[in-house]
Amino acid sequence: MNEGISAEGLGVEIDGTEILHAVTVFLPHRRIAVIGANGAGKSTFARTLNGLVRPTSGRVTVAGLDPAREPRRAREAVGFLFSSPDAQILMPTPSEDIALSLKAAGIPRADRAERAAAELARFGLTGHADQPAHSLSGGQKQLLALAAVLASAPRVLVADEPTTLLDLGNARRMGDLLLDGDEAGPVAEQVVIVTHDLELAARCDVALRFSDGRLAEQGDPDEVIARYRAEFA
Amino acid sequence: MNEGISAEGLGVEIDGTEILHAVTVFLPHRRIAVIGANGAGKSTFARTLNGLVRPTSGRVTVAGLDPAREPRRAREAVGFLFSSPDAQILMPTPSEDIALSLKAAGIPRADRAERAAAELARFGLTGHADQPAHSLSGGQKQLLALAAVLASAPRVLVADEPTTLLDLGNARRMGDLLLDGDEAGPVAEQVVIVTHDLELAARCDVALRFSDGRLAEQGDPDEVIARYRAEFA
Amino acid sequence: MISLYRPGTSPLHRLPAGAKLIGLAVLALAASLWPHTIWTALGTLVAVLALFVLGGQPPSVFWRQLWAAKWIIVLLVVTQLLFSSWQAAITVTARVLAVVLLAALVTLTTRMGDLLDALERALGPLRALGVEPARVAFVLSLTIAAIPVIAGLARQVGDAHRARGVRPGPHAIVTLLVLALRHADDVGDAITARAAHP
Amino acid sequence: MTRRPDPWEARDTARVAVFAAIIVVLGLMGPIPVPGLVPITAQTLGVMLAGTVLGWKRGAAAVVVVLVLVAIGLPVLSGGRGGLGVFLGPTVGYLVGWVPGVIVIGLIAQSGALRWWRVALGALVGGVLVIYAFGIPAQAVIADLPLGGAAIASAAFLPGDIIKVVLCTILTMSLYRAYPPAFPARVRAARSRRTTG
Ligand SMILES: Nc1ncnc2c1ncn2[C@@H]1O[C@H](COP(=O)(O)OP(=O)(O)OP(=O)(O)O)[C@@H](O)[C@H]1O
Ligand SMILES: Nc1ncnc2c1ncn2[C@@H]1O[C@H](COP(=O)(O)OP(=O)(O)OP(=O)(O)O)[C@@H](O)[C@H]1O
Ligand SMILES: O=C(O)CCCC[C@@H]1SC[C@@H]2NC(=O)N[C@@H]21
Ligand SMILES: [Mg+2]
Ligand SMILES: [Mg+2]
Repeated sequence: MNEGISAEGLGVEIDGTEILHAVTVFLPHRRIAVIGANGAGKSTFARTLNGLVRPTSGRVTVAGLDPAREPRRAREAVGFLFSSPDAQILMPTPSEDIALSLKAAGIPRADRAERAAAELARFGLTGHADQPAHSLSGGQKQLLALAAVLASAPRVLVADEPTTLLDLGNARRMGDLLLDGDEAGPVAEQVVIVTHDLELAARCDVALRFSDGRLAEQGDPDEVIARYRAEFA
Repeated sequence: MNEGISAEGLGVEIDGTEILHAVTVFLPHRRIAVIGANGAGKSTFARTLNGLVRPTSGRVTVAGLDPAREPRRAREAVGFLFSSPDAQILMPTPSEDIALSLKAAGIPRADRAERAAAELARFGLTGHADQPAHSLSGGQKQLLALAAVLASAPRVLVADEPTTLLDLGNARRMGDLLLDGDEAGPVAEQVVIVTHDLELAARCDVALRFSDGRLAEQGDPDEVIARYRAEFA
Repeated sequence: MISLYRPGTSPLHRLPAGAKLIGLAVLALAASLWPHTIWTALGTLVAVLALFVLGGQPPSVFWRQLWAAKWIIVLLVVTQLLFSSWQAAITVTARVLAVVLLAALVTLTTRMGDLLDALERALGPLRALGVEPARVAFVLSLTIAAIPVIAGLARQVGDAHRARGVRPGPHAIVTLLVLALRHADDVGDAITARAAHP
Repeated sequence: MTRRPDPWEARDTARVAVFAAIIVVLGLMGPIPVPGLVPITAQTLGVMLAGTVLGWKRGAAAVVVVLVLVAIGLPVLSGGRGGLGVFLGPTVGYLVGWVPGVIVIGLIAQSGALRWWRVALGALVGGVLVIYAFGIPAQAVIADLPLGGAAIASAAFLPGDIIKVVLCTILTMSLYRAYPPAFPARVRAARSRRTTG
């Protein structure tokens, strides 16, 4: 079963400024969009979900875990896709990069090569397994980053602006993967997508809108987005 | 008068691969959108306009100048805005950064401080003139980058994905500035915008679509965009 | 970043990395401590040339290695001529070159991974001092992956300068450092998020 | 705010790797051929910056990483050189001296609030004196020179290295103004205490 994501009076203060303030929300939905202005606190909220940022007040639970208390287990359960693929590709070649995730997930060394090959095949990267990762195209890099995150089979996937700099085709492909999965099924039980791409956000089951460190609104994506757009019309 | 941008059989080859192939186009329009898939050659085309990339065949002229022959003069006439604002901030504080552009434009030292202050005021950055430039928010950094480019009053402005990572409000503001200018008038005689943001592209006077290093299509933005979208529907 | 290793199947390629490293240490020490004359020094150089042949390296590779050592040659010859004699210049230069080229030959015939493994084994005793071999291997891979990214950032900074009509002087390094350190923080977060820190 | 004393986290590993990459990339900019035949590179400037920005521990780690990459055969030294040969040539002492050098730079430059004179002193003592203290004797032994002769030979590096000390000082202080988070919290705290209090 899906325990959902829940936050209770979640607050984050860094160097004396309050970045996130009293966020309370329960999200059993499968696909969650997070939208809002620059600096509204979207990324900070996303980062509390896998313990990259620790709440300074309140608490958050994801997949039945408290990331602040059990960061290691939370990171196994919650995969995180960053917007810049360059920073996420940690190893010189795609196959080594996937192998790194498998190692972190405790897969024995003997099985890693085969699993890595399968993972790369799933994202159409087989032909690029051993070429220098930096020579991949932007779209391929973003797919590799996703493959590396999914290699450890997280239950929840958090993606922070996953379609930035991607063209229509690549953005569509990334969006389809995140929201609908592929032949192998959905990518995770729950997917949280932080994005400025409102077309992508509209395809989720629920949308949260942050503003000035607060959760300003949540609900049906179309309505939340319409009101957000209206503010800037 | 506006001499327009023109390319004749423009080709670029790097390390033996052809990145841009026989682009011929004449653009007297004030606002020009460049769209197309990742790796299609959009940025490469944009970079030939101010001589950052030299054509290996054919030629291009901008504002009556050939950037390959007169790169210095072309760079004075053609401002370039990159997508990553961090890479464009060349000095520790906003006011020093603007002053650097003024210096490059040959403004005497005595006048620079005043001009820099005026330029910052134009973009609402007065309060941040002397704080560490990299502590500005994403939207403010992008505005600073634009202010630094405009400080030398270029005749043509080329912007490569200027609204990436910006929220709706900031993207709108940046788009309005680039396309319509502000009280001080339009930002330049001609504006070239390379973008994946098709709403932004739709607001231009003409759209070019690149594909595989070739100019695949040019014409009315709505039509060019509609056909581009149709391909991925 | 492409290693200087040149793939092949020569006897030297097949020798285990550890053996080559020990051999290099012994031969280098012997060649350095031997009281050379012009002729023994040149002879040592010729012997190393013979080893290049044994290692399946064409003459062009030998010349390229010599060319790479041009500063060393200049340095040695000039200083010896200044402080000693022309005979000493030849002897010392030949002796040092022989050792340098011998070491280069090990690099040319040994895979990076094998050298790394040998290094990891050598590092074993340092574990007591808190040096984790797995951590060392991780940071090395991380660096190899980061080099092209940082080179790309340097290109971006150079372009941004040129586009604004400013010559990218030493000051451009500040912008490069800012970009690189931000990148490092993102990499750090990605390591944490992927639970990849050994 | 209280901080645990210097925990080594993923971010530190990442900074070490990225700074090692910076040192490599500065070397790729190629040697600047100077009259007098000495290739002067920006690489030693990278070593100095590693000390002033990262501090002695992370700075030393970054330099060691570069040396290990050299040893396993990557062309990461200026002019695309690398491999074990470098460690048996007459400049090996300088190269090995980078490690104690960067440690001394870091210890001096970050011994208190960040000040230009601390940075300059650190770069001069660690980046020049210490590196030469290792480089000159090694050169004397390997190139069979009297110590004085090796010292005179190394003087060819001196003008370049003095310029690098000056640059390192300017760049470090500029970096602090542009991006304070580049420096460890301890250094920033010391600086803001001194400047505001
Ligand atoms: N480590 C930090 N130290 C200090 N301030 C921070 C830190 N991280 C975030 N902030 C600040 O907190 C605020 C919220 O940041 P956050 O990254 O969560 O915004 P966001 O909604 O993701 O914005 P964007 O759309 O630009 O990505 C911003 O004002 C930011 O400057
Ligand atoms: N300096 C270079 N060396 C080698 N290849 C290059 C270089 N610059 C660009 N390319 C290649 O040329 C092609 C076109 O690149 P370009 O950056 O112009 O594409 P783009 O249309 O701007 O793509 P995107 O939408 O991803 O920004 C790509 O395949 C790219 O890898
Ligand atoms: O072989 C190399 O590339 C590194 C050798 C060390 C160079 C030394 S470090 C001090 C001195 N200053 C320089 O610019 N080069 C030498
Ligand atoms: Mg964000
Ligand atoms: Mg582009």
